[in-house]
Amino acid sequence: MPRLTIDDLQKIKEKYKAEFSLREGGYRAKVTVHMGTCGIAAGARSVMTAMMDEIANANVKDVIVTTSGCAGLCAREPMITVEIINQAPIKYCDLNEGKIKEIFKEHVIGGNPVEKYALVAGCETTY
Amino acid sequence: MGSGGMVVMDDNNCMVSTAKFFLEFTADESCGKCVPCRIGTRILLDMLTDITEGRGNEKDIETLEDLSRDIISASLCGLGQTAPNPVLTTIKYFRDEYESHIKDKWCKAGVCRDLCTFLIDEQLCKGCGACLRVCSSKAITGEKKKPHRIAQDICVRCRSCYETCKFDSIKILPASAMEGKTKKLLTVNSELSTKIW
Amino acid sequence: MERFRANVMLCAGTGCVASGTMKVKAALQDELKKRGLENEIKIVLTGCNGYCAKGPVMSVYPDDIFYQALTVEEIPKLVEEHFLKGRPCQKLMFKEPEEKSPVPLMKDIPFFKYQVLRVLRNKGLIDPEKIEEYIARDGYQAAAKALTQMTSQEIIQVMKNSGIRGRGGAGFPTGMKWEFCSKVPSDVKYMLCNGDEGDPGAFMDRSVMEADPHAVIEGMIIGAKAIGAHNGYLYVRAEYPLAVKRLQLAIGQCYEAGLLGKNIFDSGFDFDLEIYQGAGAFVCGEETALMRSIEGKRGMPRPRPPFPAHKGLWNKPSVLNNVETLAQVPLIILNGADWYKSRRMHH
Amino acid sequence: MVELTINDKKIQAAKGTTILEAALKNGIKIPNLCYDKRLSPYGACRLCVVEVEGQPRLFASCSSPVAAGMAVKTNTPKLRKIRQTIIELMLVHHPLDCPVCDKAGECDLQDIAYEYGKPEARFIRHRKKAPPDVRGPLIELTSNRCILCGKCVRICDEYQGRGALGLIGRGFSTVVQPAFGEILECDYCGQCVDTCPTGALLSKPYKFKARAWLLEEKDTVCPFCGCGCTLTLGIREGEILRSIGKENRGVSNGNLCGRGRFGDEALNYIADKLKAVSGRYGASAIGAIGSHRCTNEDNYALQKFMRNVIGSNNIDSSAAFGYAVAEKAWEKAFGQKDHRISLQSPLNKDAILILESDPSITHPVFGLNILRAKREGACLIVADSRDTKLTRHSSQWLRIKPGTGLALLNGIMKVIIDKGLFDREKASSRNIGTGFSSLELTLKDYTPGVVCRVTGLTEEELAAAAEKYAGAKKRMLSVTLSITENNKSLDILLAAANLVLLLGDSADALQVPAEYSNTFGAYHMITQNSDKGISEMFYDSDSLKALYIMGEDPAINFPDSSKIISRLSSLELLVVQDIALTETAKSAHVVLPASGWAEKDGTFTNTEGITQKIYKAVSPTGKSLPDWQILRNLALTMGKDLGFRNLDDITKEINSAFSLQPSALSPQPCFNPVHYTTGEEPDSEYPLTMVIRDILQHSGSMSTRSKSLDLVVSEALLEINEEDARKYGIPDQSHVKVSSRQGAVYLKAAVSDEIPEGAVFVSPHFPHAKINTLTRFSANGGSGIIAVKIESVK
Repeated sequence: MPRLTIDDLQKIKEKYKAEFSLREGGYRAKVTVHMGTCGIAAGARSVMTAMMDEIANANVKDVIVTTSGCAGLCAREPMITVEIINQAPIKYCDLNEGKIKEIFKEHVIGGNPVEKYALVAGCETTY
Repeated sequence: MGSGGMVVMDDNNCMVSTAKFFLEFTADESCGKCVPCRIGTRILLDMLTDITEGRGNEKDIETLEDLSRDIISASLCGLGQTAPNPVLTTIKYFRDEYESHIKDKWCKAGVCRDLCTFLIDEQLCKGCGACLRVCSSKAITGEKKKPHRIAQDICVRCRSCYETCKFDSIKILPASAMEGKTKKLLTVNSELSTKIW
Repeated sequence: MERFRANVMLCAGTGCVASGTMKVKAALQDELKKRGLENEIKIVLTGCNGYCAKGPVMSVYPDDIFYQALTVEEIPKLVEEHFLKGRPCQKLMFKEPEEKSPVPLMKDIPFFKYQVLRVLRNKGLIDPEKIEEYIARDGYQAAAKALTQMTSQEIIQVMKNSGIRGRGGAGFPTGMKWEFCSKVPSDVKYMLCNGDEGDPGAFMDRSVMEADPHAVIEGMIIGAKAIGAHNGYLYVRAEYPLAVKRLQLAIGQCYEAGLLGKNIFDSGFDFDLEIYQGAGAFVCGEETALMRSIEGKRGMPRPRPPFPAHKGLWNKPSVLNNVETLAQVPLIILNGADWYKSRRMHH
Repeated sequence: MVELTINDKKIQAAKGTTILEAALKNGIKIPNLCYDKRLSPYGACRLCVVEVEGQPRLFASCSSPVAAGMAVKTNTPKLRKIRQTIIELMLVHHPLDCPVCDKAGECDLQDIAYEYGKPEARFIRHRKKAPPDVRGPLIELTSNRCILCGKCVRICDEYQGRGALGLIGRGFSTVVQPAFGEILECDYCGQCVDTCPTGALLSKPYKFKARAWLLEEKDTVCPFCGCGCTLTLGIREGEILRSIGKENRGVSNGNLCGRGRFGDEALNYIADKLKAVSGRYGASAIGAIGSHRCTNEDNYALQKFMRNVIGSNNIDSSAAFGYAVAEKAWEKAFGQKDHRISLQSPLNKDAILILESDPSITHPVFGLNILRAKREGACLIVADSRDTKLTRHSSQWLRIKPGTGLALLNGIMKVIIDKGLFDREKASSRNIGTGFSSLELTLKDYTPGVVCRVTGLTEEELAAAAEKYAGAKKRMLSVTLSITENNKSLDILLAAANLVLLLGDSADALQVPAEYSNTFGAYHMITQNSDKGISEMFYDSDSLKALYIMGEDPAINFPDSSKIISRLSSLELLVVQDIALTETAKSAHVVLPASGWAEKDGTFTNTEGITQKIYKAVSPTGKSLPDWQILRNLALTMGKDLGFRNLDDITKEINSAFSLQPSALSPQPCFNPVHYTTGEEPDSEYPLTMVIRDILQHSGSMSTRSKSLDLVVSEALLEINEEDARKYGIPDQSHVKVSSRQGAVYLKAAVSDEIPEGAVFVSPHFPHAKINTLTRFSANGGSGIIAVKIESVK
């Protein structure tokens, strides 16, 4: 490691922001991928990977991805829940990678729920 | 202790033994430079040991307090100046425990092995066998659903049965309660039990 | 940069390590790899969480699920259920005695719930062996501020105003202690840290040194600047090998990053720091005995005066602060005296 | 200064002093056991705690500085109670073995316990039972009695800088022990013993000797070095049982070294032995040797010690081999005492005759004047077997065979008489004692032919020398004589005196310089009027049983080493008082270290009889003391006082006792005819003649201890003629074994053309060469020419 300047301290802090928003809970949005047996069978895994890729490509640091069990609507899997802090959570269903891109762009980043894919708003939060 | 830490204890702890524990530590850790700390803590420890082993006498509490105060005033550093605190505070708040150790030779918490006897109250014992299973020295005998008994000459007074019993049927009595009877398998009847309680 | 969706903060304090943290970690790594999750789930070893009785413990972020009493056998199931299926494993969660339902979140467990972490602000949140993680949590900001924007007098004034008192037990006002020493003219002074925690059953200093070594070092840098010392010793008992190791690593990282040594933050201020391991005498936690011990002599207290602020280590003006006291210093410098005062415990 | 009150008494104290110091200074007693004013505050015994008004805590007065306005109370009921408890605690484990403890009666712990202790003990515990550590030779450690005040450890480390003691262990099991628990490896200064407040550290020699209260205490000055520490001797029934340092007494203020503390052993031993020898054999069995290296005062003190304390008149110095011989000749020939030369005497002389000597080496400044006289026109005749600086500058070099100077002198006188080169009438008038006729008769046989055969000269050379010398107006004849040279003796001085008288010269025409800077003084202080001299003490009989040697090394410097060493080792007491451990000191029963000449004041008297003061130039090394002080203290130990307390006292006494002016004897010159006798003749077994001569760079065995002089000449050399070297197969710088009938030594050969054939020269100065192994003693001075053989050592 080279000698640090005061600016370097800020840069390091910035660089680790994503990691720490995970741990400290300082994130703005949380995407929960429902990974019950049904979800996995329906392709939840690739949906989650797509969401992770979107986040990484956009270099967004205040969005976290988490998983949960079956959301209780196996027929409509893969499903995700997007929670923007201080807004009602939105559940999306029948997802694929393309829809994820759109949801990420419009909802996660833009803050406007993508109504055409949405199942319901204001459902219970996950752990 | 020096750092102002806190230790939480309940009535399963004998306060004389607790004071003794801290004095063991300070007597061992005294650097040996100044007289009150080097010799005084050692004397305190010896006296506490005597009390927990049944050799206490009536003047001891007064002597402990007096010596403790002198050690605190005269010691060179914080070690000696605080080492007697456990003695003083346990005497202050749990004087009765000291008194029962000294006068009745009875450690009510059952910690001081020379000052207690564990007996099973036949009326409370359900014969569940829990105590029998935890007894490492196999001192407890008894048939299922019938009151169990503790063989006093085998019992090492480890307290395991006491902690295990869910029916409070195991009582801690002074060692003298069993004087002359230790060779026999004994139970205690509730009459005796209540009398002493 | 890799993105992980979850961080597993596995406790690597002395207690948990003794209970098997390292075996659990290996099992976790194996299992995550087996499930193809190794690039999604990150394992971080942390300092002590203060819950050694039920170790090894770990918490999973972002969910904040707290697991306790982990065993190698439980790991495959845990990985499958939690990390793959998103179903936290109830069996390994904390249960109140006499209660049946588990408490999944760390923040809901009564033991943790009411804790306001200041000294241990980074406990369980950072990897104590990585300086970057400390920096990411505002580490060395206070040192930067103290070294480049504040005079010694200003630092001391903040300390005095904050009302902080020594956390080693005697409770002497730290600001005053620094002020006494700063006023003694001398080319050589020493900034010392007392990590000789010897009380039976006391591990608060150990948990700071293990969980957040940089906080102590940063406190020492600030203190050194305040009193005008350019040399420091961290006196740590040899019975704390993990604390010694992490402090040693941290000091090495600081030297590499220029946070110790010459001309820190180009402020012109030099400070060298090394660890001195105590041989385990309780009395060496006493200020004057500790200094004699560093001098290589028999660790025995000596009468005061002279006070260490005038004649301490090698008869030079010295300040000795407790680990916990020093770990608070960066907070006070960053947040100000009033902030500290408003949150101060009543002594 | 700050003002405070102690027990309501107003007190001024310097800033920075401790409460205890301030109190003690003002006569207020505060009990303490770990305080020692020489050491930094320790604060361990806690007995000195005091109350300070307005302060809740007690202050350890030994470590708390005074402050203005402080109100201190030192003896409140609270404090008495605390002190009582502390003493009670100390006594829990301290064995109450006062009845068998040497400390009892002067034990600080005992005293304080008496004052503060209480009759009943609340705590009865096991006492410590460690056996005493008696392994060290002088100090015994009984840790059972130790109260761990740490004074011994600190005085050793902080004050003596030795650090031989340490505290080992922690808490209750702490003990004082020698480092690493091994045998006490220390300076044996005994400071720890004196500072110990209990009987934990005790002096082993004093153990069980006397109860403290039975001792009579007398202060004296320690004899062992220039510090002059105040010893407090503990005396019982006239016997010194111990010596200790007491605080606030004398210059040393309680500090002593091992010499002072345990050294009374040495003086006691000497005193006892001297008394025993004197009792059994009489005082005449005790002898003493003084030294030209010591001052007049030292030598005076020695003779006074011998004569007044021992009652023996057996005292001598190495002057016996040189200056004493000159003195004897002087008295015999001229009826005068106190022969002295004048360094200026060669100047303004017309003829100077030097016999087998090289004053330019032995007395360089005198030699320079001889050379100057030669330059200014004097005829310098040098008779010497060896090529020297003087022979090279001489007008005539008479290269005689070694040791034949006497024959030469007789030959010269014969020529003078035969040729009538003298005033017969005047010579004949000197008829007191042996007359001129007797001289004439003796010289009858010394015809030029005989003399030239003996000396190896030609008759012309002999005649020319005689004529030149006798023909001069002002003449001077000089011979040097010393313990170290073996080719001259009393006879040659008498012959020289005969020549002086024959030619009608006054006594000062004969110049025989004393050997060393204070040979003259030493002779006058010591040798005069003694009963047994060196010859009786060493060579003639076995009557001597005890010998006190001051500043001399007979085993090296006196002839016939093997005899000397056997005499020394047969003595019942040999005391050597010297500045270094000499060969002689190696056989001594007691060696007392004395200061060297630059380390003390005093006077030296030179060969001219001029007394000069010498001044202390450097501090004495280590534990040494001027010789006179050692003697004075020894006398005190033996219960006698030499009557002087300082150097001035002695100087005054010397001045009144001795007149260093020429004696009042009326001059009665007379001839003392002497025959030439051969020394040991070379024969087939010992074919070479060995001559011992001084060399310039050294002066006796002491100068060989000079590192710088040793850089110039560092080894005893055997100088040998080139021809002889070839003949005996001795390469230059090779090692040779030199044997005489007395013994053999090994030397390094130096092939030289300065040396005549048939002779070898050695210098006597190197102790390790042990030249005197080869020599014999001759009562006439010198050891005589000896025959030696040399062998090459491969």
